[in-house]
Amino acid sequence: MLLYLLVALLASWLAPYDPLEISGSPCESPGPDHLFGTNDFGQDLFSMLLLGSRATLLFGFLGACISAGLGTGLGVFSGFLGGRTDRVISGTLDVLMTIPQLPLLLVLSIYLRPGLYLLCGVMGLLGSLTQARIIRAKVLSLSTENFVYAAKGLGLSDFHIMFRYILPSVFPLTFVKFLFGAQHYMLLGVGLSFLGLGDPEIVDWGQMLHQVYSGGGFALGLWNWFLPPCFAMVGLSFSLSLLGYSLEPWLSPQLRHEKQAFFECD
Amino acid sequence: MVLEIGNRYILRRFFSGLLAFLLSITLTFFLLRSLPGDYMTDLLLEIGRYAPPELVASFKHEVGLDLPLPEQYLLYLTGILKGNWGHSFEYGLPVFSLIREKLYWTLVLLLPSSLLSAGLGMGFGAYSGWKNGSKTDAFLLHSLVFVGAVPSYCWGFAGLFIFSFRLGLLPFGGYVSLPGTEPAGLFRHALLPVLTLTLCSVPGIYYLMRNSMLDTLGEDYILAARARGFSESRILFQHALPNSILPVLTMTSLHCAHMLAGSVFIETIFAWPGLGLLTYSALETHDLPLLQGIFLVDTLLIIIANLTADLLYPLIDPRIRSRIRGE
Amino acid sequence: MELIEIKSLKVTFPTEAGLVRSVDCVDLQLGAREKLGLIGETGSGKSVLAHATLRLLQPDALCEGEILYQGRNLLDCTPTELRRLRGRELALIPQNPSRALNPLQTVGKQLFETLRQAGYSKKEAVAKMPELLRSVGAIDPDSWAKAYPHECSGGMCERIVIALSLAFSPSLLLADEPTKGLDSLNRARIITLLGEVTENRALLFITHDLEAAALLCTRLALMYAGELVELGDKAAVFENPLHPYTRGLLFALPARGMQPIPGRSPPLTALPDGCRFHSRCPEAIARCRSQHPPLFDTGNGHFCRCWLYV
Amino acid sequence: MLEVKDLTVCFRTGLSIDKNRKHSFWAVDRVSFSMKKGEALGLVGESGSGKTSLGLALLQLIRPTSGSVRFCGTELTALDGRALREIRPRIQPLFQDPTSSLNPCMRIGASLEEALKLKAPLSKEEARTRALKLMELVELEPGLYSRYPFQLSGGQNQRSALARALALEPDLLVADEPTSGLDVSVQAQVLGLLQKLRKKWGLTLLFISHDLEVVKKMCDRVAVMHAGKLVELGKTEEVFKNPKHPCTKSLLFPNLEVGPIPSKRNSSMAATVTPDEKGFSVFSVLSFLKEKFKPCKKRMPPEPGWENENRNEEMVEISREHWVLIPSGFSFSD
Repeated sequence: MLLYLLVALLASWLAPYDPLEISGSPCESPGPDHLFGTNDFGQDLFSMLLLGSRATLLFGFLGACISAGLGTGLGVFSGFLGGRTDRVISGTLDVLMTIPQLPLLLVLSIYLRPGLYLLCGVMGLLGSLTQARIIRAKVLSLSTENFVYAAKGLGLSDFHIMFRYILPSVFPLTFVKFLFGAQHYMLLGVGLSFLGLGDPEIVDWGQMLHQVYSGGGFALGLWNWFLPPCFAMVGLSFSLSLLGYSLEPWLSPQLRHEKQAFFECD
Repeated sequence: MVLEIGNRYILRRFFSGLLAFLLSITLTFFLLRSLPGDYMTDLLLEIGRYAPPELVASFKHEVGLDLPLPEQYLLYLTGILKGNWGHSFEYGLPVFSLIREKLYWTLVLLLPSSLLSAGLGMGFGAYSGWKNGSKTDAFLLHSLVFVGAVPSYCWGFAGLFIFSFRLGLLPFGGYVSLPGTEPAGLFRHALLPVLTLTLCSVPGIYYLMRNSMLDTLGEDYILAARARGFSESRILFQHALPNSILPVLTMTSLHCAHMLAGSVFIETIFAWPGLGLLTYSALETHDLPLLQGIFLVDTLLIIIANLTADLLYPLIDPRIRSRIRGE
Repeated sequence: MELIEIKSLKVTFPTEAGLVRSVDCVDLQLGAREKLGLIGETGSGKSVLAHATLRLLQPDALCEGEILYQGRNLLDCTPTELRRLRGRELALIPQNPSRALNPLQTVGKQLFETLRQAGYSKKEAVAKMPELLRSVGAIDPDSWAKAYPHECSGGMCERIVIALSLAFSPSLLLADEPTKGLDSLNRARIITLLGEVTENRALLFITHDLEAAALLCTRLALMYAGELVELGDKAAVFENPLHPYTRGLLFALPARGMQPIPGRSPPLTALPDGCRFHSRCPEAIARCRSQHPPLFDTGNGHFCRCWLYV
Repeated sequence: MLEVKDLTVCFRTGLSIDKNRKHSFWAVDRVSFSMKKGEALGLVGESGSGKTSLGLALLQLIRPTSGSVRFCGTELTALDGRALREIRPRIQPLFQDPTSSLNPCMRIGASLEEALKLKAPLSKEEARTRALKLMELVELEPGLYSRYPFQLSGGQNQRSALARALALEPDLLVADEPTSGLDVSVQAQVLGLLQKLRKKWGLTLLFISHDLEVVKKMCDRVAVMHAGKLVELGKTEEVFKNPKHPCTKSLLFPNLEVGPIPSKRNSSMAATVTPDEKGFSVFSVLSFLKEKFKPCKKRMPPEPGWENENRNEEMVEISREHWVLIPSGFSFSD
């Protein structure tokens, strides 16, 4: 994971060529000049790969940030305040959730193109619906816990309770969802630009795949063209999901406290 | 049984589904009309360049563009309910019939792969949870986490590369529906896309099922059943399995519905003549009416999947049933 | 011959914080039709003892010693043999009755399954069900059989769980805190019921409810920090408690003055040297701090683990 | 100091749109009582009799459906938002499950300091010393200051919860079965502490429990609840020595056999309250009372609007400060 971030940050120094510049002859095989060869325009694939990581990572984390942040906020508000606020918010969520995300994105992308980042925002917004639902369910079960009652009994303000009591308790959940969200959005972002919806000015892995597909690299079996972005993506997504899964036990306090509980009761 | 869950509950579910559908329709309507670069204006401008203004006006009148917005909306709404979903730019055909034809081919892919992935995911998940801590469990968990981390299009590429390109066992795709096509050909063409779709949705279901199984096994009634001397297989099938499937059910139906979205990538890669490929070509040609039609169909399918899960749930879980009755 | 004989049983769990010694060298005998009350605080290892007897502990638990049931060591039994013993001979009434029932099946279905498991034919099982439910105090067995567990109150679940454990007519009943969380009315009902159903069988009654144990049992065993500290006839223990812990527990009862025992029990990972109770004991002597006392026989089958009775 | 009048808490079971009474469940039904300063009132009843709901309604943690709660002259049910928040520190709850009543993400010390800062703005140092002082007061070792609630035992947590409540120097403490989850010896510790503090601080205590022995030990007066209603109220010794209402009797002498007649009113709640467990229902009580008490000559007309016959009941003072619920139209006869 760290490796990916590092690569993304240092991409401009590491890349031997400008990815948009034509630096060699078309469809060169891998060699010392061009580590992974070149594409049908003669652009250096290695540089494209390195620089592409930037857009992909940014896309994923931006989307996840929006969805986790907004979703948690909405979920906490809706779950904690209850009553009419909750009914309105959760009712709206229920209805909005049935709208399929990808087709909507596709429709919107025609309008918003080539604003991939705008799309990413929309995606985050849509993702926050699911997030809000999950958080809300958690907050609802938390709100009936004694400690929230006790906090109300102390005379603490609602906002104080939300920040000091509810938020820390849902934070692990939010964080793990954030990681999975990042993974999901990266794949989705790459997928979208694979479908040719990307910004032609920005290089990302999906675009590379798109070029492979439309440029005939696939039919020619030029593995050096499409395998690197595939592997890069798989590696990134795998590391993110491993991180997420390994943090998942951290989610349930029972698991965290199980060992402790042994001493308390038999 | 259905009567037992109460008509009110069913009605309410239907109502919320309908609401979502109406919302999608409204959304597409406003996208169509109000955003800059909207296609009607473009179209009219284009016509206006060649056609006399009277013709433009009559066209406007025909399509209903000279009416006030609410009436336009109403017209659009009734049009959609009547099956008049507009005409595709690219194909020049009514969107509705175009989609109907392609939907069939998409379902040919979707149905087997949803059944397969639900079955495999639940089966592996249940087994993995039941044998928690064993080597099989660890192997399944790690391999499926990996499988889940690889995006569908990568699997598509890999499948094509290995089986079609290198081994030459299976066709590259591009199934053409000819009358009298023999089932073997259909099978050969559909095999890879179905497998790829399945591969992508198994890990999600598997993981949910495994967690749910682990939770269930920690419950007291499993311990109590053991204390009563029930055999392990009986505990698994009578107690552990039904209880652990419950929370997975809703997610599975949603998962299957969302496979529809995933099929865009798969069908594109395998050149399968279904909705996904249609979407791709619509995207390339910016065929908006078609895209909106596809969007509506997708919404409808997801709503149906949701509804199925909602109606299935109370049939299985008595707790939900009595809560509904309480309402 | 004794029905069940536990010989120097040790149960340990490896955890990150160290080895948890839940049950440490416990010796117990229980004759047929004898009713023994096992009393101890939370964390004293009484439930672990019960689960160990049925071999229902998690796989990572280590059991040493012997549990002889009619001369047969349960710790050596194969899973199949154990399954045949569980329910049929040794029945457990688990803690938290409402969670010990499968939420997706009606009470009747679960009873039916259990009766079938006990060897009844389908017809017999159907016929036996109302009888069994009536025996645990159901006035309208049909409506009980149709109910789902979530529709039953705590007391009702407790009765159903008792009915389930009686389906096999076992010779030993292990009741794990059956009166926990019940109000006085239900508590009285359950105690009466347990008394009725164990008339012809042995009962190991695990509780921290001293009064309930006094009502039901003939002998009492007290556990503290994983080991037995006092064992004797009910009358002897109640009227002449030997161990300072037993005395403390009795005086902590609201009806007997509600005098607290200072301090808290030691963690099971780091048990102190000497007597495990010495830091809370008002009568501790120097020896208590350094030497671990054995279980002394003070006569008349009254045992006590305390240096005061050497 | 505390005056409760006709307090009713009504839960709507499910989210039904029509407010039909059939869908409602009276957890607390027209309960009236009052408490003097420094007094300890025990509230007893079976599980499901509405004790906890009453406690929560007093604290305004669930808003009562109707009735009034006057605390030191202030009508609590009329308060809202800020005003309610300002009066809340004066009434503090103590819950049944102590571990869950403390914020799991906050150390014990931080929880105490938070409460202290609510009373008056304090510097960090000051808050710490005050918190440690509080911990000393409830006999907690200072080493627990930086521990999390899940690292503590039930008894220690209950004492921390008590310390937090005391940090606000409340006038009234509502303790809802504070020891029912604890072992006998720990219960004795916590209750002994509570008694000591009550004497020292002159706390008023509403003690909710189903353990009669404990109530006998802790309280000056005792109130008995059944099916949401207050059925008997009086001095502890008086009620224990001379119980009048059948519910009280059955609580005191649980062997009393009473037929399981299903309660009509609770039939919509069949899911949670079953005929058998509800034991003798309101109807059997009524028939019992009809045998015991002779009808008055002058019968009160039934209140219009209430279909349930058992609503025509009122508290009658049968001897000094000893109130029993009997059907109106009946008089006490010996």
